[in-house]
Amino acid sequence: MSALILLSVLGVVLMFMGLRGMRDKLLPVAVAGLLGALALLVAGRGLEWPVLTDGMMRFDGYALGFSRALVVFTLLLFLFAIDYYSKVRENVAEILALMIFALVGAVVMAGYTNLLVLFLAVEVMSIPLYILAGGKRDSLRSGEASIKYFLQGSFASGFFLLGIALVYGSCASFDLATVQAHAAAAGADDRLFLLGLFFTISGLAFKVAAVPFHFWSPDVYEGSPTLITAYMNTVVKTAAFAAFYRLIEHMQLPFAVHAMLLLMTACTLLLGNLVALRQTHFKRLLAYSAIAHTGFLMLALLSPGPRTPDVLYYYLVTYALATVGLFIVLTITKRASRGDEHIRTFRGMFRTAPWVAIVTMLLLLSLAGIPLTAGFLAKYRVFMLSLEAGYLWTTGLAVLMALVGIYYYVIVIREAFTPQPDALPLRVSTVNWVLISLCGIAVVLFAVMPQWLAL
Amino acid sequence: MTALLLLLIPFVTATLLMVLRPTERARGIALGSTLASLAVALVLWAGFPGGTVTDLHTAWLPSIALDFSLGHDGIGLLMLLLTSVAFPFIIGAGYGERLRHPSLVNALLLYTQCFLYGVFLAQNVVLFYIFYELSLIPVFFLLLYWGGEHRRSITVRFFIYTLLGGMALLFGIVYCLVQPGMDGSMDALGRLQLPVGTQTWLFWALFLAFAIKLPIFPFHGWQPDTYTVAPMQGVMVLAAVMLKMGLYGVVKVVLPAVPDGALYWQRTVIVLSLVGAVYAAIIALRQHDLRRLIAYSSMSHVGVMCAGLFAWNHFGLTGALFQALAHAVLVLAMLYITGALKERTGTSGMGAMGGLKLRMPRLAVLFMLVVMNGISLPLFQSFVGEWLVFNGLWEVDRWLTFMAVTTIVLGAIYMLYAYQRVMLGPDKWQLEVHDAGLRDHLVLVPLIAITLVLGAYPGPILELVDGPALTLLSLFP
Amino acid sequence: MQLLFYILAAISVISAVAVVSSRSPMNSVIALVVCFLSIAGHYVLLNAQFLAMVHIIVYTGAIMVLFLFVIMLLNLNRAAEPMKTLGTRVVAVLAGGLLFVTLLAALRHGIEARAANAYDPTVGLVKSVGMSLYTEFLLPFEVSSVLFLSAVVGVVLLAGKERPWTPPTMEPTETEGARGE
Amino acid sequence: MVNTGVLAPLVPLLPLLGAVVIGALRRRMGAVQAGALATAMIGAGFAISLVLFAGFDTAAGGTTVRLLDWMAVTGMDIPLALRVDALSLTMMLIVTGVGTLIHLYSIGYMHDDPRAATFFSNLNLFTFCMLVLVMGSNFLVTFVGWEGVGLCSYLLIGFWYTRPDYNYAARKAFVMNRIGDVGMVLAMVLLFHLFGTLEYAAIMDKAAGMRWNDPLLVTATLLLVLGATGKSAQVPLFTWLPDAMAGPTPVSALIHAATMVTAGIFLVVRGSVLFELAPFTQEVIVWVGTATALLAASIGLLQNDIKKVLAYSTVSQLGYMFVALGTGAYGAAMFHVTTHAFFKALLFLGAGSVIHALGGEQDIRKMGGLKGKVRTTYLTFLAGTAAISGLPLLSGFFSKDLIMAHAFQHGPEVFVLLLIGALFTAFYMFRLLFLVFFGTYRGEAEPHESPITMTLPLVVLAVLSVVGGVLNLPHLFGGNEALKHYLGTAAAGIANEELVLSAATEIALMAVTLVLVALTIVLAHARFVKRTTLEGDPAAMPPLKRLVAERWRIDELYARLFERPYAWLSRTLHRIGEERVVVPLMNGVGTVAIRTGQALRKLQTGNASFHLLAMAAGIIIFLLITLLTDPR
Amino acid sequence: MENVITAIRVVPLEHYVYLSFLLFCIGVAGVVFRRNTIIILMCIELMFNSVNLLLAAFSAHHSDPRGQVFVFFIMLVAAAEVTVGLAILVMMKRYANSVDVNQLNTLKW
Repeated sequence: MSALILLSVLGVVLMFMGLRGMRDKLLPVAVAGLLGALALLVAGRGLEWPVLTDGMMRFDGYALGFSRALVVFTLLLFLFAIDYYSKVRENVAEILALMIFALVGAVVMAGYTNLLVLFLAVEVMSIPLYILAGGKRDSLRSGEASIKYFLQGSFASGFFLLGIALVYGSCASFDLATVQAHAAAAGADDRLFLLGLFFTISGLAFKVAAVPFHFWSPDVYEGSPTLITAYMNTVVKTAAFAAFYRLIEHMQLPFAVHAMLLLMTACTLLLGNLVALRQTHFKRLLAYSAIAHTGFLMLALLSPGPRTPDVLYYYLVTYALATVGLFIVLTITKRASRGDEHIRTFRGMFRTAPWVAIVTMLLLLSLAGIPLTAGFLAKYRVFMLSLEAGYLWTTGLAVLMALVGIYYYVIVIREAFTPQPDALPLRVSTVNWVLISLCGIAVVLFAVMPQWLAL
Repeated sequence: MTALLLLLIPFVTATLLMVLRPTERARGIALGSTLASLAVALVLWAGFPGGTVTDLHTAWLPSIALDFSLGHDGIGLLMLLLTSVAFPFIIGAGYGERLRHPSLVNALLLYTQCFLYGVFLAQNVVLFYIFYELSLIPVFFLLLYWGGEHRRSITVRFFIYTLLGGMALLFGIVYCLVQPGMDGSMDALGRLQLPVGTQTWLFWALFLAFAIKLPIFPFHGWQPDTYTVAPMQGVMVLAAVMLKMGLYGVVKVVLPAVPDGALYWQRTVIVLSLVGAVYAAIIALRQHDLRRLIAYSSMSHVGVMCAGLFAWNHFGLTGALFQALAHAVLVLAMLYITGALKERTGTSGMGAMGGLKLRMPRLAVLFMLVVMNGISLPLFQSFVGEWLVFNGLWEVDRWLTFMAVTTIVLGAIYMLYAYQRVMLGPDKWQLEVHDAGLRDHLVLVPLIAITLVLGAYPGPILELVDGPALTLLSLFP
Repeated sequence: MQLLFYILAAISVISAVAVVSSRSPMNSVIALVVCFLSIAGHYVLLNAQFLAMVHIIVYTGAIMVLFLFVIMLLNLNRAAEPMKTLGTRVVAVLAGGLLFVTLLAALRHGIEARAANAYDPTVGLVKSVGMSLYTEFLLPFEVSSVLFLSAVVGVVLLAGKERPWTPPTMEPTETEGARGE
Repeated sequence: MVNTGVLAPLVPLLPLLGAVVIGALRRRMGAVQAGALATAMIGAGFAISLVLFAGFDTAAGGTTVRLLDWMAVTGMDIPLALRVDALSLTMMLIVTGVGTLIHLYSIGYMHDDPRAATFFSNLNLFTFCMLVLVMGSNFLVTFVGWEGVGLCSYLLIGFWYTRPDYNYAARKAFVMNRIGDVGMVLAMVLLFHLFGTLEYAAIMDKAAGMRWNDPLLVTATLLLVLGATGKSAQVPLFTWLPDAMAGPTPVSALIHAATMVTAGIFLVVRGSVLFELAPFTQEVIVWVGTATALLAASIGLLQNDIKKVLAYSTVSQLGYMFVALGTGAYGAAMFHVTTHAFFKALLFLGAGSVIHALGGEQDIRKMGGLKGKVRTTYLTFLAGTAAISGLPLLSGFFSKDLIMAHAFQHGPEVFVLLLIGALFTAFYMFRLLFLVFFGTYRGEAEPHESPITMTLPLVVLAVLSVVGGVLNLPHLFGGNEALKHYLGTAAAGIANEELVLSAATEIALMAVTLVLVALTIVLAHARFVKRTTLEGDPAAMPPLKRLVAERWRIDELYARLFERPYAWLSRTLHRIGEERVVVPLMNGVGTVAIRTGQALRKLQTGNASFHLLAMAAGIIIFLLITLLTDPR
Repeated sequence: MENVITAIRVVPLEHYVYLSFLLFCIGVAGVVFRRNTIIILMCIELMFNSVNLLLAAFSAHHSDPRGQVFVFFIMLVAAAEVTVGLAILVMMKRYANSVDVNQLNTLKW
């Protein structure tokens, strides 16, 4: 809780610093604040304030682990922002403040125990993002991303609310435990509850961009500023999954909802991977691949067991690390090619910047799930979970789709390692170099020592 | 701990090569490393007491059935020896085909070697899988960077197609691992005893990877193109060693885990293998590129080996495993000669050759000796394996044996035709080429010596596989 | 009493349809105001006086005014929107209708939610809602402050300083992206 | 007592050593050095064989010398082992004896060839393989030699490798042999599963327990026959042998006359126990042999290439041996093998001498009247011709008549057919003799007599051809069939054979044969000496004659039936199998995925309204699915 | 007052639920149907309000104030969302000179 308050205050402070025009001190302060929050989370100080949190939130190990991860992601992205915003002076404070506010929402999402809090947290996280997506003020595409995100997000919120309302109608409570107990007691017979659960889950499925609620994600990913795309792909996704799993963790899902979710998983896997096959725009490729990874994560989500949170956590963290690194690489090539975001700009990278190319390869291999990268272990554990749960066909599909996934990642690797005589000279700032190296090493390190990434 | 050395020597050398990039001495260093590995492997062989030797066992991630446990039995040792023997020659071939960035090439080759050792040493299924997939990556880059025409699409196609099997294998392995009582060790696979219905479908999940890797008809689509495009050393790795991973996988994973499934599909697989063997042998006749010819010939040989494995009896198993070594030696020599010819004529297309014996009598003799092994004349290594396989197949079905035996005719047809097109006939092109030199002799003579020695006295190798094969058969319901 | 409910319901539905179907945004806003007022009536019927008040203040008072304001500001009152084709309209009505029918069908066996508590007429009063809000739901209340803060910052960021019109930066066209390899 | 364990391996190993040494030093060795070394090696082998022969105790039956473990896995123990018994000793003596002579001859014949050393290396290698073949103690070791001689014949036929047609002939020979080998391999596999061993001695013991006419045994023997057909150039796998005349003449003599082609005969004799139990197979052998004998002899009538005539004659004679095998007359077959080795080697070497004399000319239409110019060659060639035609008291007379007698005993129709074959033989052999040595010289090159290294072997062989009959002199002529009894100690089948014809019948048969042969010779004399008739272009001949002159068009038939369809199959399989099935199968999955992706991609229209609609539609669809799957 | 109180008992819960559903679906149809962004925003508000009504009805049914508290929060969120939405709208109008959602389709496929 203290971390949450620290973060909120940090956001306000950043805002005021922006008003005061203290542009140069913004990032140091923000990083310091985040480190402070992380320290509080790690130390476990003031986790729960009974007056505030009783019945609303609980900072159990699950919430704590995810909160730490979320803060770390934000921290990495802020470090990335040092370079990303090095030439920009206007509105940086607002953008950073909004990111912090969204982080507050995300942290709450990881620890809620009440549907009301969940709804509020989702909105607290989403509303800043609607704005951030349009953060590039003079870019039409950024604006388009913003409005698409907003419209679809609000629309989905409507369904989400309907769902919570129906659940409330059925069990007269917003309390997660009560709802879960109700699911076990009367879930199968209660149509009202069934509908409520369906719509609630739809709302969350929108946040994780599962088919058919994925339409926003490619457009928004592509149009948003890269930093924000990375933010969505890491913090938002992680928080959404944390919340999602928290909702159904102890819930005995009605058979129909369960079947629907499996179908949704299958569709997500199919669509995300197959469409990504034809993408040449790197951000869009990552957007579709994000949908694809949503599919794998949902497969894990649907396989309840003592290890599921661990697997989810591991998957999300390693996935986020890989994508952060790749987004940084993207900005590097984008700059060198004056705004081109297609994978063709990767060509010749091995010649001009071998280390970047190798790290890119590691990150992509991790996303693809090739052994000795964390991505492999993540997928492996997901498959293990889902087969333990007995989803033979869905797992089979997932495995097949993992293969499709390998194809489009490998295409990118191929580009990076194809010699190009007039390859663009890449300039890599020190911070970015350190960051991508960190990501690259991390995905290998966590593959060898996955126990370091346990909840 | 000696086994760990096998992993470490190539790995460390490769990393050093990557970092230090010594252009001139890269080949020499790599060669030294592979020879050191060979020495280690020979030490392992000398000290091999039989049974299964556990070299190293470290709990790594017991929660997901992943242990770092290394070991070997006779079959594993055979594969280790095969790898160790093959790699010095593969590196040596690099002196002929001088690729750019020799340090990188050799580093990639050594990484491959390391991962291959891993595959053959792994005593944990997941570890096996990890190494199995990893071994593909250096080869991918080798093809991508140093391949010939159309390498970009062909490389990716090869990679994806191989991984199609890999993913199926992953699925199958995970399915096995979530069964109660599985601790992830290779031995435990043999104790699974899944229901027959499950085994029938699980078989394909496990087998597909190896079927593609080997490759078995009709999963061989990737092979001819890849062999044509890849740099010679890459093809050598693929054909001589990586292909054997397929056989090893069948023996170590498929047969123990799903014996009933294997039995259920036995006919299908044998028929596919043999149809492929005959089919490839027929097609090989019309190939105009030596490498494509080798691709089909390799497929033809592999078809017989795979049929031997699935004969699921002692002769078939030992024959197929012996043949694995024989085939490695054969294909190394064939490819080396192709490389030597390409070095001299600038192509591996047979249309641009002919009458070369006039110019290169020594190479012609060496080639002839290799061809003799290729058409499995007795007293050459290939014959031993094939004879055993034929005997194994006989116990399954006589007509299948007949099919397998026809390959000795078809093999002779295309092999001799190829030899004629390359070496014999009038000196059409008047190429100014030099005859086989010291390097060529250093590579080819030992290879031929191995085939002859083991062809006349296969005892030491057969001894290695005899015991494990019996153990494997005892799993048979 | 029941009659009152049905009258209000009819008003709500008719005005809601008007919101959707009217061509001028201004008419939509007015219809929406009517709709919200009828909903406030429902709240009164449901004995939720506090809610009714807040509803009127927030929605009719603030939100709708905001809408009007923006419409005036941007001069959107023309019915500039090209109507969609018949097909789209049919699809849209079908979508809404189908959803409704599905929802009704789902509940065709009636609603079995048993009342959780004994009837208490004071539930909807300010005191009871306030107690709940400031004790049990203190955290969300605090968190909503962050929500508003971010909304404020967002508005500043998006629509803040009016700057001279600059054409969008030249970014690579998307046609490239559509092409496969 | 001689130490068989040491000496026996030396016999094949010495030629092997010679082959390796000469091969390795082939560029530093001249024809004479290489030839001398090669001859010395094989001569030493002959000497050792003689020692072994002398020290061989027939009562012991035979000695097995185990050299190495070979196919040694649980359940199978097939060693590399040699067996010294009467049969192998006989063959060893023939191989090394005739081989020595041919080697010696080659020194002269190959004198001018720059690749003489390679030739001698190959020749030595061949001898090694042949010795392994005859000395192998089990089928598989025999198979080593079996394949080895096939390979060597490939190498030697294609010796002049710049000629594509020679290479073709070489390949054809090898592939045809290989077709036979399929049968051989299958037979060995079958026998192994039948008996659990491939050792001749053990099989001989175990076969006693087999049922008569056991279908498996019949199959195995038929497969062995298939192998033998390939190696011994029987119908239908005989076409390679005439084409194999592309090689240097000594090779033709060694491989295609004296030794290699008799391997099939040898194999059947080795397995005689099995064949005795499979009468169906024996019947097949008889008819295959008869057909071969007749067919080849008929073709021989109209051939103009001196070596081709001899080649068809070889095929024909092999047919006789086959008939002998089929009738159970293994001793007779072996006897004919021996005598045939003498006179056919003699004839080939003589032909070689003629060719050598004429500077490479092989067409008999361009020869004639050579008897004065190459006197030794003429005389020896005459001896060979007389022997093969079966003129009385020459070696061929005894061996062939023995076969004919057995054939008569088997069935008069076989006898009649063989008799026709014998007449054909006499006719074409004398036609050859007359056309080459009589009349007037029709060529251009200046003929000269060959050097002593070439004529010496001719003389030795001529002597042997003349007196070879004493080896197995029948009772009728006061002999005791020594060879047969000697061989009987090695192969049980031989011991069983017995001619039960009365002496009168035997004499009658001989008389008929002799009279007819004499008449044939007179006819030949009339046609080719008094009035030299030369065969012209086959196209101008009457149909049947043309068919015979064109070798019954069997080559064309085979080309049409097998070679061309096979090439077509190869092309078609590649075009259809690879390009239409396998590659599309592999790419198809990917293409389907990419197409689907492309289609799904169109869903993302970028139109916000559409996205909202799609979301709503998605919700409705999933809601419906949920409700429909809900059990209630 | 009494009359009002009894009304809750008189009108069955189902009717409130159906009414909210109907309003919700009209809102959904509107969102799908209209292209004018500002009207889409209004339709979304309509959806929110139908949920509010539903919650209020349930709250009354269960005699539980928490449902009404939720409504209160929904209003807050709706207010914030409308603010942001209108700001985005203004921005859109400024750059694209239109409020037609379908004018924005540079991002696709």
